[in-house]
Amino acid sequence: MQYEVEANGRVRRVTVHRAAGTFVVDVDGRARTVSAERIDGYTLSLLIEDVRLKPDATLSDAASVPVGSGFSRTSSVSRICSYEVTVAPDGDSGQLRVSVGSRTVAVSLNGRRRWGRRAHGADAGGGPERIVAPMPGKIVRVLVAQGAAVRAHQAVVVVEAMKMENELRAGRDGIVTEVHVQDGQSVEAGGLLVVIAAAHAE
Amino acid sequence: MQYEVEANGRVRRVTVHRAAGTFVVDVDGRARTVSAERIDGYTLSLLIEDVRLKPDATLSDAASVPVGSGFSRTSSVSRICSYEVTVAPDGDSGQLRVSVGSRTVAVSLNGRRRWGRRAHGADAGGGPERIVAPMPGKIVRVLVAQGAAVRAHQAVVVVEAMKMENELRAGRDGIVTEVHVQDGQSVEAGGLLVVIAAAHAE
Amino acid sequence: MQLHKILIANRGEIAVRIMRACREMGLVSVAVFSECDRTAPHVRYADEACAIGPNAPGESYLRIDRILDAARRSGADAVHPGYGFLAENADFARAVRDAGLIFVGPTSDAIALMGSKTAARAAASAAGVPVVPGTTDPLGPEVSAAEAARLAAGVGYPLLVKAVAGGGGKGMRTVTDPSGLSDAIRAARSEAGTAFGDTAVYFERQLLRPRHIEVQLLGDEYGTVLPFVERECSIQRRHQKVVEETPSLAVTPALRRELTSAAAAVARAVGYTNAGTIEFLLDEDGRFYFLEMNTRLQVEHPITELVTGVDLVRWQLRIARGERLDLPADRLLAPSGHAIECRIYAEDPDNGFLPSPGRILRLRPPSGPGIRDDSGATEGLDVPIFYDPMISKLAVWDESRPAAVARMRRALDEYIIAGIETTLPFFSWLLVQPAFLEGRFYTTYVDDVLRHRNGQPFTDTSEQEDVAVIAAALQAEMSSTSEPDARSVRLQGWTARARFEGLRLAATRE
Amino acid sequence: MQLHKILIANRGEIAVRIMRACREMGLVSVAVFSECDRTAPHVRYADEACAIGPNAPGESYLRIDRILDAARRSGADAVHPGYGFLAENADFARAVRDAGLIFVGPTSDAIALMGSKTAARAAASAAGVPVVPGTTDPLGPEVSAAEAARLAAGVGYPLLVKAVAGGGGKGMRTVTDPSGLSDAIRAARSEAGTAFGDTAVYFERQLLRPRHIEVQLLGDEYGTVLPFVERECSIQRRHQKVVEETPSLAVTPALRRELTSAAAAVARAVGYTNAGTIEFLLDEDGRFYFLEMNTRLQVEHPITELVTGVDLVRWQLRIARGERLDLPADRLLAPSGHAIECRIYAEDPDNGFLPSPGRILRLRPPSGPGIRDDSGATEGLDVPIFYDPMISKLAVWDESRPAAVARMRRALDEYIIAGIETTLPFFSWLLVQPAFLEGRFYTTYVDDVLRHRNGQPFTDTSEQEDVAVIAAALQAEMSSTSEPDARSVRLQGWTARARFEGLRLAATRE
Repeated sequence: MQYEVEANGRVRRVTVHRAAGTFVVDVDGRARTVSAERIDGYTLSLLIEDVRLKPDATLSDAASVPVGSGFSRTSSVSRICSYEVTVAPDGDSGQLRVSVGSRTVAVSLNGRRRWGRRAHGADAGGGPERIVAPMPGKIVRVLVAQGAAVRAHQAVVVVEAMKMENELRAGRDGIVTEVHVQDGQSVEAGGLLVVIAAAHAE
Repeated sequence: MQYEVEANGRVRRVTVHRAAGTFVVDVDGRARTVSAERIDGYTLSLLIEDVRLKPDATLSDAASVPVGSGFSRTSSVSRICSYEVTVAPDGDSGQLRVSVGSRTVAVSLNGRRRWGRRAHGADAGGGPERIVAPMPGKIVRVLVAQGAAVRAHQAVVVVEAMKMENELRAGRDGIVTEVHVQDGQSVEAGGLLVVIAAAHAE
Repeated sequence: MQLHKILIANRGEIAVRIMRACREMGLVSVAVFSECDRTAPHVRYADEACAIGPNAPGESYLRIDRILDAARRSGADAVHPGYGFLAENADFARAVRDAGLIFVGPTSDAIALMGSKTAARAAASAAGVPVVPGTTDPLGPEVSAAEAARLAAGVGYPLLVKAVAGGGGKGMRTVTDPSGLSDAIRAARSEAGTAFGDTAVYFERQLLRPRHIEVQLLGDEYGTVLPFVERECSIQRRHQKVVEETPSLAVTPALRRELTSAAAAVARAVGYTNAGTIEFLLDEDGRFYFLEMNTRLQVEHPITELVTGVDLVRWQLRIARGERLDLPADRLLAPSGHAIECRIYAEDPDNGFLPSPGRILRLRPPSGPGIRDDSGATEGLDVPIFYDPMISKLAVWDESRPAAVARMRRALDEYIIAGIETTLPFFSWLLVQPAFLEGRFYTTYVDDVLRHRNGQPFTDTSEQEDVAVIAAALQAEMSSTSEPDARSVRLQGWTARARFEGLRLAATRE
Repeated sequence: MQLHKILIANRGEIAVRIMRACREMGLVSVAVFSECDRTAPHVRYADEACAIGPNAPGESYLRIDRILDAARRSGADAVHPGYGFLAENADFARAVRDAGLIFVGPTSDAIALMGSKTAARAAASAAGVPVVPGTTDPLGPEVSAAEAARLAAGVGYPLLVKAVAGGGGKGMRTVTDPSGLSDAIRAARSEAGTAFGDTAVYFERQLLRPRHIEVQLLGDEYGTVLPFVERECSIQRRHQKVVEETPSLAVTPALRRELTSAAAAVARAVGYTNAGTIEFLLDEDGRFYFLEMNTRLQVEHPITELVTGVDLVRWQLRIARGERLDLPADRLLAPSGHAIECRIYAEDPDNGFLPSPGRILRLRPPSGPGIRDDSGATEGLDVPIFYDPMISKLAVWDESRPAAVARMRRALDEYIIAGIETTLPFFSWLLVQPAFLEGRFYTTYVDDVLRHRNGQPFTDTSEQEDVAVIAAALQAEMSSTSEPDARSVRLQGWTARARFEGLRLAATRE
C-alpha cells in the first residue's frame, strides 16, 4: 500500500510491503524492515532495522529465530531499534499525534489534515461513504434508517460531544446501507456510524 | 430489572429501579440509593448511600446539587460511601470477578455460573441466540454465512485462544441473521460473533 | 482532640495526596465534588463523597456554606483545605472552627495577617527579617497621583505595583520609569478589585535577576516551629512555578542557616501553626528578602519530603489533632540527596502554553527507582476545563543533582500521555539546557527564554520524524481488514480498527 | 574499560530495572526476547532488541550461544545477566568474557565456587564464619547407604538432604529420623540430577524456626568489599521469598556488625567483585550460620536501595567499567527508615497458589509518597505461562516499620489488577496478622499457616459482598441498550456492552 505522510511540513512517500511476519517500509526511497505489533488501539511496538556496516544481518533473520551458529566476532553490526509509539487523533484537526518517547510529531496521512471530515466529506470516488464519529461522544439521534435514500448535506446522525450537539451529514446523494449505532449509545472517535452507498450503482 | 446474584455461596435477590440520575438497588429487601458511573468497560465508580441516623438526607439530594441552606448542626448523618470497583469475567468459569480494593468476590448472575456458555447454549426461549466469544482470541474461521440454516450443535465459528482452537456451536436449529466477524479478526471476551434466529417464526 | 473523619475541601492530585495520608493513618476521608468531577480520581479514592454543586468553582469548591453542609451531613470532624480554592481564606478557617470542626491549618488570624502583603512585610520587618525595599502602607484609591509618584520615586525604578491582597501574579504590574506609573496603578487596581475585592496596592523595587528560594515550616500548637531545607523555585512561567528542586545550588550551608532562622523567626512572631512556607527573593549578591508567606501546604511539598523523609501531610494531621512536633531539627536542614519536581500540565508548550483540555486516551506514568508521581488524572477521562489543568506532579529523588536530572529525563521519557498536549516536551527541552544544568537561572529565566525563542517549538522531532512517519503508515496498513498478519491478535476494541479502516480507504482512493 | 551498549540477558521487571539504570547513565540497552515476548515491556523499553528463539527458556533465555550471537550482532560491549536464567552460570560468565565483552557480575571462578554448596560452606568456614552443622564433602552416587547413615547420625536429626549444585528448594528433602534417610537421598539425587545434572548431595542439620537474614555486598575490582544493612526474608512460601524487609526486627546493632563483618569476610576470602548476597540462618538464640551466597543481583535489592539511597544496579555497571567503590561504609549500615517489598504474583492464593496466567484486563499500580513499583506487566497483554509469574515487585519506604506496613496496606488496596488472580489478597491478609506485626515469624511461618488454615480463603469479603452484588447487578443494568441514563457517556469499546447485553438478555429470559 502507498501513503503520503506529512510530518513537520514535509511530505514523505511511503510504501509498505508485507514480508513474512514483518513489513518492509520504504520512505522516500529508503527501505527498512520493520516488525510492528499493536499493544492497544493507540499504541504500537516497532522494531526498526538500521543496518550499519553490512546489510546481511536482517531483522527477518532476527525475527525468525537465529540459529546460534557459533560465535564469530565478525564486523557486521545490525541495530534493531525498539520504539513504543502512540498514535492518537489530534482533537478535530484531522491530524494524528505520534508520540515517540516524550516527543510528539503531528502527522497527516495522504495530504489531508482533516481526514475526520474527509471520511464523511463530499469527496469524489465511487466507494461507499463511511460516516465516523469525529470525537468521542454519545449518539443523540440517528436520523436515518437502513435502506433510506439521503441527499448530500442531509443530517444523518446527531452526536453529543464536548458539551455540544454535532450534526454529521451525508457527503453526497446515496442509500443508507449500514447503521451501526442507535440513540443513546456512546461512541469513540473514529467509530463507524453509518455507511452510505453512492446513488448510482457501483 | 430483577437479578439473582450469587456471591460467597449465597443467592441474593436484587431489584434495580432507576431514579433521576441514580439507581435504587434493593438487595434482599434492603434498598439503597446508588450513583453508578462507568470509568471504562471493566470499572465502575459507585456512591452508595448508607443512612445512619435519619433517612432524610438522601443521595439524590446530594447528586442533584444541594442548596446550601445555611449551616445548622442537626444530628442527621448520611454516609455516602465511595467504591471503585472492577467487574471482569473470570476466565471461562462464567463467573464475574468483582474487585473492591484488594478484595475480590466471585459473583454469578442469575444463578448461572457459565453464562458464557449459556449465551450460546441450547437453552429455551424464543429470542435470537447470540454467539459470543468466551475469551479474548482470534477468529480462525467463520463457518457460516448470513442467511444460512444451521442445526443444533453445528459449529459456526472457530476461535483461537489460550493456544487452542475452540469451536463455538449453535445451540439449536435456526437461521443465521447476523455475522459480526470475519477470518483473522481479533475479538475480546464477550464480543458478539453471530446471531441465530430460531427456525420457527417468532 | 478527636480526629476520625476528615473532609478534604479540594479536588485533583492534592485531594488524593491528602486521602492517601488519611488511609495510612486509619482516618476516614470525605471527598467533595462538582458535577463534572463525579468520576474524578479524588471521588473514587475517597471513603465517602458529597456533591457540592455545579462546575464553576464559585458554585462548588469556593462555596463555604456547601462545604460546611457536606461536613455536617457526612459527620466529618475535620476539614483539610489542600492548596488553592479556600486554603488561604481566613473566613473559611474561622467558619470551620465556629462549626466545631478542626481546621487543618493555621489560625484564621495568621491567615488574615499574611494575606495582606503589606501587613506581612511589616511582620517580617518587625521580626528582623529584610523585606524587598518598597512602601510600607497600602495605597487605597484615595491616594493622589502626585503622592503615588513621590512614594514610587522613594522606592526607585524599576518597580512593581502589587495588589495588597494579591497572589499568583494577579494585580501586579512592572513599571520601568515614572511615565508608566499611573497606567500601571490603574491596571493593577482594576485587576485586584476583580480578583480579590480590594483595590489597594503597594510598590516594591524590582530586583535584578533574583532567585525564588522558599523555606517550608511546621509549627505545632505548643510553640515549636521547625524550618526545613530550602526549595529552589526560580523556574517559573509568568510567576507560576513549573520546576522546583531542593537543595538549591545557590544556597551555601551558612546561607541556609540564615534563611531558615529568618523564616522561623517570622513564623514564631505571628504564632504560626501547622504547615506554611516563607518565600524569599535571593539577589545576585546573595542577599535575601522576605517576599510573602503561604499559609498552607505547598504544591511542591513532595521534594522536601523526598530529601528529609518527613511526611508533611501526615504531620499536618498530627499537629491538627494536638500532637507535639518532635522531629530532630538538624535532620530537617540536612538534605539527603537531591529532589526535583516538574508540574505536568495539560498545556501546549508549542502553542504559547495554551490549555489543552480533552480526553486522555492513554496514560502510563513512569515508575521504578526514585520516581514519585502524584497524579490527579485517569485514562479515559477528560481534563476538565473549569480548573487548574495540572495532570500530575512528577518528582524524582537521586543521590546528587546531576543524577536527579538524569533520572527526571528518564521519567519524562517514560511518561505516556496520549490524546492531549502536555508540558512534557518543554521539560525534556529544559533539562538539557546548559543554564539549567549549571544552575544559572532566576525567576524570569523561562519568560526570557520564551520571548527570545519567539514561538520556536520545544519539540525537536527531527530524530523521531522517520519513526513517526513509519508508525502512521503502519497503523493504517495494519488496520486493513484483509490483514493476514498472524500475530496482531491484540487489537482492542473496534474503534481503532474503524478509524484506520477509514484511513486505509482514504489511502486507496488517492 | 569502554562500556557503551549493554545487552540484558533477561526479561520482565528485572530487565526493565536494568534498562532504567542504563538510560539514566546514558548507556544503550539491548533486549533479547523469545517469541511470546515480542511485545513484552522489556522489549518496548529497550533501545534495541534481538529475537533469540522460541518460548521455552531452554531454547531462548538459557541459550548462551544465541545470547552471544545477539550481543555480536547488536555490537554490545557488555552483558548484564539480571537474576535467574544464566545469572549464576559460570560457563556463561566465562563465555561472555572470552568473547571480549564485559560481564556485569563476579568472576566465573567465584560463581563456580559458590555454586557448589559444599565448597561455599568450606570457604565460609575457612573465613571463620559458622556454617549450619552438616557434612563437609559432597556425597556422590558411590557413597554407600551405611556410610550415609553414619554421616547423618553425626549431623543429627532432623536434617536436610540438599543437592550440592542446588538452589530454589530443588533437590532438597527433610528427614526426621534414620528410617527416612535412604528414600530422601534417592529423591533428592533424582531431582538434582534432572535439574542440575549433578546427583551429589550433602546433609545439613535442620534448625528450629530459623530466620532467613541476608547481607547485600558490593565489591570493586581493587579489593574493596562493602556490606549493607541486613534484609529480613523469613516470609517464604516453599523456600521462595514473598515478603522482604529491612532492617530486621531480630537484628540488634551489635548483631548487625557481626553479620555484616562475617559476610564481608567470606566475600573477601573468595575475591568477590560486583553485587552479591550472603544468606544466613539466624536461630532463636541469636546465633547465625552461613547458608549460601547468591552471586548476582537479588530480587529484593530495592528495599536496600530505599533505606540506604544507593542505586545497586548503577553500582554494578560502574564497578563493571572499572570504577572504584567509594561509598561511605558506615552509611550503608545505618538504614534510614524502613522498607518492605511484596512480590506480586499471578497466582491464586485461595486455590493453593496455582499460577493464574491470562490477560491483564486492567492494571493500575499504586503511586504517591513512598511507593516504588517495579513491574514487568502491561494492561492488555498476557502473563506468559513459560516464565516466573511475577507481575511486579511492590516496595514501600516509610520512617518506621509500623508506618511502612500501613503504607504497604494502602498500596495493596490501591493496586488494580483485573482479569487474573494475584497474591494481593494474601498480602492484605498477612499484613494484619499479629505475628507479622510483632515480627514473630521464621522461614516456615507461611507454610505452617497455610497447612493450619487448610484451604480457608484469605479473601474475607463479607464486608465487600454487598458492594460486589450491587456492582454486578448495576453493570448488567447499565448495559441495557434502552439505557436512558444521560451521564454514562464514558463506555469504552463495544465489548463490555456486548458482554453485558448478553447478561441482560439472560436476565430477562429468567
